[in-house]
Amino acid sequence: MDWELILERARRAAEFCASSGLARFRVEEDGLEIEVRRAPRSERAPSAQTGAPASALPSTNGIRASEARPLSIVRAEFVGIVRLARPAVSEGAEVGGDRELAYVESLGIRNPIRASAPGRVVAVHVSDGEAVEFGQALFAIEPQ
Amino acid sequence: MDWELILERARRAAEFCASSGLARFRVEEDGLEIEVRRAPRSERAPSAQTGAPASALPSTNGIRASEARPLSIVRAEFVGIVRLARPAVSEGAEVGGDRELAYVESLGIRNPIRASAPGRVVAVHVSDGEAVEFGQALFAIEPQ
Amino acid sequence: MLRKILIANRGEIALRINRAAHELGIETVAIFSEPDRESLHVRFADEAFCVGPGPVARSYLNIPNILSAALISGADAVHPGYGFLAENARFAEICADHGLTFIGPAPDVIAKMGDKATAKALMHDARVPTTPGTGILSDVGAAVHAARKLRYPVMLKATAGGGGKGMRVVREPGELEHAYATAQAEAEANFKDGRLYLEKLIERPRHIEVQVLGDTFGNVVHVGERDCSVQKPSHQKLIEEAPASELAPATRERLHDIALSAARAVRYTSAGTLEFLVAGDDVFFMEMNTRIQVEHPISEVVHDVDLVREQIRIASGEPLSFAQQDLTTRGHAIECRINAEDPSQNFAPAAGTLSDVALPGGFGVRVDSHIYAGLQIPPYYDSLLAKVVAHGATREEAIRRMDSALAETRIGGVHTTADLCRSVMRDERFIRGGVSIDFLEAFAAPAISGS
Amino acid sequence: MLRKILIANRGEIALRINRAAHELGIETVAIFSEPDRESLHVRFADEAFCVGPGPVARSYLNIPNILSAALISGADAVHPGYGFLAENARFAEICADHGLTFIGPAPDVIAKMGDKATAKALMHDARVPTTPGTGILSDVGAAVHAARKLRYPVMLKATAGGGGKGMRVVREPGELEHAYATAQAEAEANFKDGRLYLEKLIERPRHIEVQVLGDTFGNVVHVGERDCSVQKPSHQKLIEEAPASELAPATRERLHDIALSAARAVRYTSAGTLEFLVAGDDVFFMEMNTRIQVEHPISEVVHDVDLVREQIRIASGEPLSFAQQDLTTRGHAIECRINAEDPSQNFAPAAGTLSDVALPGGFGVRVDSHIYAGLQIPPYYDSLLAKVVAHGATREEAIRRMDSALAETRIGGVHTTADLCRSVMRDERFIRGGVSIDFLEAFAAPAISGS
Repeated sequence: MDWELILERARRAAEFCASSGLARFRVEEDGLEIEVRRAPRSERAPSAQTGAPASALPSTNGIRASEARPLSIVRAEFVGIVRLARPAVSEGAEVGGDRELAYVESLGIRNPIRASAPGRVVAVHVSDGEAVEFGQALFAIEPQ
Repeated sequence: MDWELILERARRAAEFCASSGLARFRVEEDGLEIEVRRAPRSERAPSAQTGAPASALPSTNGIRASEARPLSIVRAEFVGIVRLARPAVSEGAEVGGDRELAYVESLGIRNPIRASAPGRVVAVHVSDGEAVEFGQALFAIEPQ
Repeated sequence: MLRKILIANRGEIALRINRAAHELGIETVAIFSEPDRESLHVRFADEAFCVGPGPVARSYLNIPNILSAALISGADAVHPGYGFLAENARFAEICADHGLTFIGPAPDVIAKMGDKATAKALMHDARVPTTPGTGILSDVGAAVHAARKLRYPVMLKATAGGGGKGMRVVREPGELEHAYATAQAEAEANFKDGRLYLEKLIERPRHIEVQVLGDTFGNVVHVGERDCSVQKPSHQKLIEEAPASELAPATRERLHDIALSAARAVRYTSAGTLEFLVAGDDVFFMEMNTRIQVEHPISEVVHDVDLVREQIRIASGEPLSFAQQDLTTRGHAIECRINAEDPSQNFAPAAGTLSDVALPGGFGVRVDSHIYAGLQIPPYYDSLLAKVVAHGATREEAIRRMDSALAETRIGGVHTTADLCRSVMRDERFIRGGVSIDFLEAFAAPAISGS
Repeated sequence: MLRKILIANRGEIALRINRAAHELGIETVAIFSEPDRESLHVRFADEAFCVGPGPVARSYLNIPNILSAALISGADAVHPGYGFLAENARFAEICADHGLTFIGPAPDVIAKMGDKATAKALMHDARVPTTPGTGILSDVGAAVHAARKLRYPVMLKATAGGGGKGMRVVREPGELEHAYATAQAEAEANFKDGRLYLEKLIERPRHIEVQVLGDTFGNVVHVGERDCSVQKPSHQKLIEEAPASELAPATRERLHDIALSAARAVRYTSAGTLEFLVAGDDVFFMEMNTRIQVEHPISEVVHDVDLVREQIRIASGEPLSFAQQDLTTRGHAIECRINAEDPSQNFAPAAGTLSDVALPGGFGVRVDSHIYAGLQIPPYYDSLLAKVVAHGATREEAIRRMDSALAETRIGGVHTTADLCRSVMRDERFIRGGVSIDFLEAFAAPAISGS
């Protein structure tokens, strides 16, 4: 890749790093790896401390994720077949903390899967009748 | 890649690092990896402490190392037994560019070892009668 | 023939079973714990299920999740490997209850042989010579009484024991009470069964074991003996060889005959091993292991028999693929166990990340291993990294080949037993042959004690 | 017996020789080029000398530095391995002049057999059947004349050739002139010898070769044949097996007999290979390789003979350690060459750094390799990363075992031939057996052409 382009990207990475208050930012893409790490405050050059306006932020998933509340992931504890509750909870649904979202059928036993906390279901990672393993992510919930 | 080009890139990386207030900057591309890391303030050259323009910052260890004159290493081209010249050149000796420092005896042939440039012998890495391999460092010379 | 086997194990033995199954055209299902997600046994199986977190009780011993994985994947059989559930009669039963073929002997045979005192009594009835000793001891008082009759030194053993745990040598009456208490506590902690029995201690014996195979048609063969006398102070095997060296032909034949009659007495099916203590020409039955053993490869290479394949064939209802008279002994084989352990710290297990892995190869060298550079060795499981087997036309050749192979065994990031094994290959007593089970302790005393 | 051997090679064959020497109690001296400093052959030898930079002419072909390393280290012999100086008669002579034993046949035998046209004439005189053809051609005109007499299709060959270089198939008179020019240029570039000769093209032949061993007492044995018909379009071998499948017993016997009489005719010492084209029951001598070959392990495992050890013994003046009648054929073995090459780019060599190395192991699997995770593959040398050998009681078993072994062969960082080899193991024509040398071209045409 053109070295000019690399430095331009690095400049934007550095700006982003400064404006978002990050200590370190690394991007790896198609064999190109760029990593920037901010110096401790005392060592910073004046130009960097002024930062860039927030509106100049390149909007990546990573940033949005970090702005949002951490998701609560509901996982399978048993190896078995997942059976979604009926009516099935769908993405966007608000659920209570004890709501049974599904159950995992394992050796003929129904092991209920409940929301860990009240919140909004942002992802359903499994479909009805699917085999699941231990630790498999079933639902993602944004806590209220 | 051309070493000049590498150093040019490193210089620009160092400038960029200083002007953006970064502590560390690394680029890896197609097998070439460049990393610059700013020295802590206390270790910086005086010019940096006085707040000289960022572009003038000799801000990496690599650049500081280049302030010292590079040593010229005299290596063996032949596998054989090294025989030091008599009288033997010792550390500290000033030698001319064509001075025979030793020879490597290989299959009965004497292959002379000469100083690559006039200068001061700062290290003798072999002793008389020692077996040497291809590329083995024999003498280190600080060019005049 | 079976169609799909769930491999209820990890590490090198899981790979071993995976290979044997694939070579027979049988599909495989791996199970794994969370820290084993990147393991080769997961990558090389046709399917894989995470069954729990690192600790064995929640993953490799998690019977509901393992069975569920077998049923969901449509497996028709389970191979337990060694360790974990391999000698769990209840698990074998549950498999059968769920229509799954357990690749091993019948549950009642596992149960009988798994209880050492019961096994000994059974073997005694079958006229198999056993170490003079007692049945299960009611209490320490019974132990004192029995020890006096057997004469010191004696050995306390846990009836549920294995791997040297719950075992204590008692040389004098004064030591017995303390030994009883600690052995019982150890057995309780390790096997949830604190019952002990007592045996006369055989001094400086050799550990020689006989490999047997039985099929469901009543055919029973032996696949020669293995000498496993080079053991760590904990009585865990470190170096094994086949055949045993310095053994009188009559004694060898007697061992084989005893093993065959013992296996026939319990109508044994699958692969199993009868372990004996041998002192001179005296032979004492110790225990039967109702599973494939770590050291099975040395028997395979000298007899040119794939023991794991035979296990699978037998479980499929096929007859043994050979008869006793088809077997020949071809040279000599030695196995060294390369463990992530520090011999200078009493073989303390070493966890860590492997760097710089180079395993040996070439003529007459077999390696069974699951390791690669970058592998993290989790702290939960046994420390076996690789089994290096050297095969030669003679014992001397096998020793020299092993020496060369160990020189090529480079594993960075953890301490290993490779260098210790190499020292053994260069030891005059070992080279002479026929060492007893105290060999390594005496040999490596300075190293083992850490001084 | 020799005391110290300088190994004038690198990669897996250097390790192979190192092992054989160490097992005989012989010390070793490695040589290496600058980029090979971290190689295993350097680490595992007793001593090592850097002899030059990466390019072969300045390191592995640097005769003065190699000889000097041998003399300085006090070596009494040089093992050339294969490639590099292995068939350089002048080097063998120089070794002798310096009092070093060259582990290989006599220089004059190397010289005679190294010149293909001379070898063919010699073999013709020894009543060994050879392909109809010419002596050295004076010019393209002579080629035109000879081709007309032989009848098209014909094959142009470099007399100094090897590895498929300087070879051209000519199917019509119109193609001859161009083929002559390019073959000559290629031969000139690769061997500094542009001389060509012409042969009748044998259509769809198999490549079958016979391993021979001769000692200095005049004993000559054959160690069976190898079928090397699975070749890349460049006629470089990719997959070999022993014994050859689908071969009439009389033809097999004839090949062995011819090989023995050929070896006797030149009073051959050390290990050597006679290569034949076989079409039906017709057998044509192609050339003799006066060195150990890449594919020697398959002969070793089916005959239980250490060929490199025999080479060393013979060079030490010892007699062969076995007679013809001692040899038995035990099952079937297949070798796959895992090269750092991209089969979809016409097997273009791939340089790079290896990541994620896992090589197969277990029962019946032999691996000869020098690789490890992190190894940089320099662009200067051949692309062989590992030789995987699967041995089974039958050819079917060996194929299934190889399939399983290749599934376990994980090499990251470069393209390899592993997947292509695995496809071959699953190909019906290959499984049926007896494929000809055009098999792979037809088989992998889509892959090879890159489409």
